[in-house]
This record gives sequence, C-alpha cells and structure tokens, in this order.
Amino acid sequence: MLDKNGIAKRIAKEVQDGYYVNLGIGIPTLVANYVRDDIEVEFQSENGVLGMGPFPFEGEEDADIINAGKQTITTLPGASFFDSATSFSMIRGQHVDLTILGAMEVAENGDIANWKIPGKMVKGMGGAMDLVASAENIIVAMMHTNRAGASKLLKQCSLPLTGVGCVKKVVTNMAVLEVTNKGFKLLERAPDVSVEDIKKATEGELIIDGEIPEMDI
Amino acid sequence: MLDKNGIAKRIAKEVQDGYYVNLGIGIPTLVANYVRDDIEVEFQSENGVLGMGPFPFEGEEDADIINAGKQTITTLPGASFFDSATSFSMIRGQHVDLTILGAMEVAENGDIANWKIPGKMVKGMGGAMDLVASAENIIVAMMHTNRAGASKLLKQCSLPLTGVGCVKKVVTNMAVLEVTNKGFKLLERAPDVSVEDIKKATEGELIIDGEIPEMDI
Amino acid sequence: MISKKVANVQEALEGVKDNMTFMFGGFGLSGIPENAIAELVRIGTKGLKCISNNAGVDDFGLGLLLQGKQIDKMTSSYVGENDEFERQMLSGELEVELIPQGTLAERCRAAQAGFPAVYTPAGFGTEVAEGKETREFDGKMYVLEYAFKADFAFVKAWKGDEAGNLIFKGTARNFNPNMCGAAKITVAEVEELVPVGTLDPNQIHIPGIFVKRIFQGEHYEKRIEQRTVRQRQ
Amino acid sequence: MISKKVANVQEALEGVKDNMTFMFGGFGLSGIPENAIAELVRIGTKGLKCISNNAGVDDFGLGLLLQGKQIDKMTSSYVGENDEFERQMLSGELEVELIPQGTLAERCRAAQAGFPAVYTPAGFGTEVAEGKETREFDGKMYVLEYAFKADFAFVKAWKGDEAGNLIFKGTARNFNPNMCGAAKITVAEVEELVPVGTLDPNQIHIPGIFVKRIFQGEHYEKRIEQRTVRQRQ
Repeated sequence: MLDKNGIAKRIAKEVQDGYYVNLGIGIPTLVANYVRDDIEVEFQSENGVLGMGPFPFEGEEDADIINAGKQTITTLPGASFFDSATSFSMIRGQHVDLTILGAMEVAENGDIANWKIPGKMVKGMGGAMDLVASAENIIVAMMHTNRAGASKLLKQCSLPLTGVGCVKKVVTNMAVLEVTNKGFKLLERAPDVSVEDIKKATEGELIIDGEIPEMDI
Repeated sequence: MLDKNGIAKRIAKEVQDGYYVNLGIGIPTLVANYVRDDIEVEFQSENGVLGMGPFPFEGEEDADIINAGKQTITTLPGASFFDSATSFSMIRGQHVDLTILGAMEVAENGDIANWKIPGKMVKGMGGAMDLVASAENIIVAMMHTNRAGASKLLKQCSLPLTGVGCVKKVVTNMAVLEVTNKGFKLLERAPDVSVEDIKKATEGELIIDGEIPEMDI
Repeated sequence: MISKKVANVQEALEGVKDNMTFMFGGFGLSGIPENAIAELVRIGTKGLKCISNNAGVDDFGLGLLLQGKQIDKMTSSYVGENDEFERQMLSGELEVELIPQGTLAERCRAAQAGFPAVYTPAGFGTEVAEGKETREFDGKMYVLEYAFKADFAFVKAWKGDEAGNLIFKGTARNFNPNMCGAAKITVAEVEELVPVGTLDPNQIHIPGIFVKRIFQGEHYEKRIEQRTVRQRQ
Repeated sequence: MISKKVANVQEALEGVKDNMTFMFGGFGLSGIPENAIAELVRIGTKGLKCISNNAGVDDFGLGLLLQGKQIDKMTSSYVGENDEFERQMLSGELEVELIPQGTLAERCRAAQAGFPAVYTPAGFGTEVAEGKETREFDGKMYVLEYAFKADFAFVKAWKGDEAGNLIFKGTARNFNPNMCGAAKITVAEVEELVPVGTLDPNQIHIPGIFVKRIFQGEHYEKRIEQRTVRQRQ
C-alpha cells in the first residue's frame, strides 16, 4: 500500500516532457516533488501564475505571490502572472495539458465528486468544476477507500458531482486504474497489494485483463 | 452652409468634460481639432489606444503607433495600449461615452448605413457595426445631401444597414437634428440656411417645433 | 487626461448604500481592497450582496463585514476559512451562492465587456447547472451563465495614476482586472499613486477608462493566509 | 521552463499545408508577421483560408499572398487598400467574408479561451446577422457568433523569450494576443528574442502557454501605411 507520497510519486510518472500541469490541493501538490529532473514541466495555479517554483525561504515570502491553496510560493525563470479570466482561458481552452486533483468519489463512468458533502459545511468548488469540465487529461489522486473502509471507486457517485464523465485515470494507495467505457480497468497494483484486495475495495465495475503488474515506483 | 471643418467644429461642442470619445474616419477625425481647451477628453481608437495625441512631427513617426485610419499618431500622458478584444470591451461595454462617425444614409428611426454600396467595391465595416450597436451616444457627421443632391436623411435607408435605431444626433452642413421616435427633430440651422432649405433637403420626417436658432459656432 | 483621483476612501465610497451589490477583488487575502473594506465596516452599510472569490478570514478581509453582519449574500467559489461565515451560513442568516471560479471570472469579464451571457462547460451535469439553460456545441455541453450586475466594484492595484490606469503585482492581480468596469462604479485603491506619464502605456494592465475613482490606499497589512516556506539547506 | 524556440521560420511553419485556415495578427500593416508571410510566399502554399483584420496592400502584408493567388478566402473586417484584392473579389476568385471588427476579435478570444460562441450586439438587424441565431437579453438584441477554428495562428510580437512569453509594442499589439492559442498551432515571431528570465513576469502580455513555436524574426520592414505628420511650428 502506498502512502500519500507514494501516490504522488506514481502520478509523477504520468507527467511528460513539455506538459503544463495544474495541481490541486492535497496529494496533487506533492506530485511536484517527484517529477523527473530531465524533463521540462511548468506548473499553473488558477489564481494567476504559470511557472511556479518551490516555497520561498523563510523571510522571503511575498503576500502578493501565492498559489491557489493560498500558500506563499516562488516563481521560476520564464514565469508569468495574469488575471483570473486569462487563467481560466488556459484551463477552458485546453492549454493546460494535465490536471491532477483529489476526489471523494469517482464513478466507473468517470464522474467525479469532490466538493460537497450534504449536511456538512461546504467550502465550495473553487476552480475544480472548470478544471474537470475542460481538461482533456485528468488524473485523480486519492485513497482507494474512505476512513470507514468503504470504496471510493463506485458504480455511481453518491455525493453531488463536480463533473460528469471526465476522469481518465485514478491513482490510489492500492492501484492505478484507467476509466474506460466499460468501467475501471486495473492497470497496476501497489506493492504488497493483491488483485483480490483491489477487487474487495472497488465497488464500481473492475476490469481485470491478464496479469496485473506491480507499480514500478 | 458649413464645410467639413464647420461640421467638426459644431460637433466638438457636443463633447463634454470627462468624455472618452471614438472618432471615425473623415469628418469625425477633424473634431479633435476643435474640442475646447478647458475640458478633459480622451480619444480612443479601436485598434488599441486610449489617450491619442496629435500627429507626430516629421521624423518621429512610429510604425507601431497608429490609429484606426492607419495614420501615424502620438500619445498623451496617461495613454494606454491594449489588444483588440479589450478595445471592443471598452466599446461594447459602453465605457466609451461618445461615438462620432460618418454615414451614407440615416433614417428617421435612427438606422444608419455607412459601409456598403451594392455593386461597388466593399471595403468592410471595420469597427463601425460594433460601435453603433453598443454606443449609447452616437453622433453622425455628414453632408445633408449626396453629390447628386439627394437627401441622406431618409424615411428608410436604401443601403445595407450598419446598425438599427442607434443614431441619436446628426450634424450636417445644413443642420443639427435629433433623432426622436417621431422622426428628425430640427434643432439648429447652419448659418445662411433657412428652415425651408432644410425641409427641401430632408426626405425623412422633419419635426420643426417653434423658432429654429442658427448654430453658434 | 481625464482625472479619476479622489482625495480619500470616504470620497471614493460616495453613493454607497444599504442593500447594494458589490464586487471585491482578491484571492484569499491577496490583492483585496483593504481600505474600502475598512471604510464599509466603519460606515456600517448593511444588506450587502457581495461577489468575491472568497470571504476572508474571521478577522480580516470580508470577514470583517461578516462580523458586523453587514452581508446578506455571498457569491463566491470558495469560502469558509472562517468560523463566523460558517455560523451565519448554517443558521441561514447568510445566503451563499457557490459558483465555479472560472465562471465567476468570466461573469465579471462579460459585464466589463458588454456580453449578456456566456456558455461555459463548467458545472454541466452538476447542481450548479440546475435550473440553468444548457446547450450542446460540437458534442460538448455548456451552461449559460449571465453577466453580473453590480453597483460598485472595489479593486486593489499595486500602482495607478490619476488617469485611472492600473498595474497589479504578482498573483494579487487575480479578479481585480476582471472586475474593473464590471460594475456601475469601479473604485480602485492603489499602494502607490504615481504621477500621470510615469507608467509605460505599453505596460498598463487596466486602462483608466474602466476605472471611475482612484485613491491612494493607506496602512496595507497584506496579510499572508498560508505562510509556507522551505528550509535553507 | 518549456522551450518553444525553433531555429527559423522554416521550422516554425512545419506542418503547413494547402487548404488550411490561418490567422494572421496585425492591423493594417502594423504588427503583421512579416517573416511568416514571406515564407508562405516562398513555399507557395495554396488554397488558404485567412482570418485577418485586413488584407495588406498590393505589395506588402497579405497582399503578397494575394499576388500569388494563394488565398481562397478572407475573413476580415476591412479590406481593399489593394487593387489585386479588389480584382480577385469582383471576379469571384476570392471569397470574402466581412465581419465586424469586435466580432473578429472576440471570435479569436473565444477560440483561445474555450468558449464555443458569444452573443454580441454587433451587426444585429444587418446582413451580417442574416442566417444567424439572434436573441434578446434585457431588451437588447444579440447575434450568436461562433469561435473560429484555425490550423495555424501567425502572430508577431516585439519581444519574446524561449518560454514563448510575449510582449507587444504600441498598437502593433492589436489582434496578435487574441490569436495566441486560438489555433491548433500558434507561431510567434519576435523582433527580439530575449533570454528567459529577462522579461518581468508581471509585464508579460501573453504567457508562453498560448504559444507553440517562437523564433527570432529577420529584416523587419515595418512599413507605414499612412504616414501622417504635423509641421513643426
């Protein structure tokens, strides 16, 4: 089983040379730490920056330079700042190549729910609905099951949706799965996780085709 | 009767302190020469400049600084450059206070035709259709009659329209007229032009209410 | 040059009344119009309908207006780093409309640019699209979202001049430029009001035509919401 | 940093084929992609459908492509400082679609920003709106205009860097920024290609994400169409 950093590490392998990437809050943020050094990638944050670098050194924080998680950041050479409408032009116009975000639930048809739990305090969708409605390439990073042990990979989402039929790939602490028109196709197992374990933890349609390799991370 | 400069001079009196003004090609361009010195006005050109100044001195022309008539221009302190979409945001969003443009025909309901003569070479509407469709305050500058002596203030436009019901005021070589829902209301006569002269030269409904003063220019 | 300069925040807020709709620039606490918010707190305007990406924190930003129960409705994309907000929302004192962030930006831009409405894919198939018109273009579904209508837009820029020209800094830019000219009256406060002619006409983010009033702001706190640093090696 | 730099105009135009749709930045002769046009003349690509505000003059700008009868269709707002254009248009060799200038700009921006279509008031009640969907919002009529679809966008900037970031100068900006990212492949030529890191991230007109290829242009003529001067007193 992977921990959060393990999930981030596995997703980092999906990031290709020349990609513009938008990282959501939580596990996705960790992905930046594991992207290979020999490829060129630029990180976009929807509050209006392209070319994000690492967090600043203490004492060098600038209230005017933050990411969408409101964290202080730095920029790399070649970076740019822009307004919110332009930022979502990049997203809606499919100029961002890859979106990585967390989820509460993913359905076998690619539906995603990640913004609202009825009856609980709702913080809002932020840019997530724009991202999932527009991105051609969406990877969800999440735990395979919730704290109660119930599957988060479902036949149908039970929570209010963030987007419909949009998720292409899911990387969990147990597996890598591709969303196909027949359901979740199991691509890889996490170390020390059996296909049987994944079956038990997956409520949605699971397609197991041949030998399922263990992740190489 | 006024000449082109006279028309421009009369229209200049319509320009008020604090106005952003878009001037069309031809007579409208001349208006800038006659705006009072004691008011503040900024000229916008739809190719992407606000705060236009006079033409440059010889030798100081810059191919990168032109107006919508493709003439070399200068800018005044406080000027700004912007892209075409932003330029038409100013126009469509009604941030430009006054649009002054020429016309081939104006109808008594405020329709305007100024871009196309069927059978002749058509150069295009440029920004005119955006301007007339959006501006709250449109003044047309034109001769009262065409070269053949026929009225250009009509019951209905005969040429393809540029915009419908949009013209608010017309200043010609003979008169100042307001477009009302009953037709052209005669406001002022040009020097040495009688109400009778204007009647003869106006095909559209002409409203003459009381004494018509001579223009004070 | 048409002057937009007003003497102070009091003059900048002339015409502000109870029950109006206001836009506020800013993302989190970055780039928020601190002076305008402080003055609204001081004069105690009530019944506000606010359009702002976020709602501040308990003791800063729009949170200050929430503390005084001055806000009736928030239209935002992300809220609730804010206990008082949560309390008012759950008790029903505060109406909250959550909309996608890109939709928020574009409904501002539509108002600025004279577009009545826009078709965006964001929110299609979700409760955000409930009751809204949807439409297919080229096999993809879109939701029709309307331009905002607001009485005042309060924005904050880094530098500005008397002509109303604005330059923003870093990600403090965010929604500020999109809100300029998107309300009946746009009030810009700036960290530095520079003499006309000192800003490069080529490098102005928002031309003065989109701004109605501009003033030199005071005492900017520019609070950091999530101070995140790395260790020096 | 993702590099967009290509060695020269030949590499920048890789993939250009007959019968494609191209966008060209520029207003009149100001801000036109001189190098891309010259190369298209050289390689003789035919059957082009061009989206450009103007069509150049007889011996410069897109007029050069007209001379070689390389263009099948022009979508523009204002044309015809150009005898060859007129001849081809009147003879029916050249298809010409005239559209309002603001509509042209916004159909580019829609393509760039992922909007399928926009409602604009421009052209309502005129022949421009014939056959198009119209709609009333708040008592005003609008025409539905669709986002452009183009294969290449050729733009010209003043300065740029290897990351594809662009800065334009004066009114040579015009349609250029709106066309970036509005076609499948955006090719930017610049007067000066500067090292990455020398452009202020706060002052970039077009972030590199909207640009696919960038190259240092050569031999800019920057012809003036209407040289208008005033006398020194």
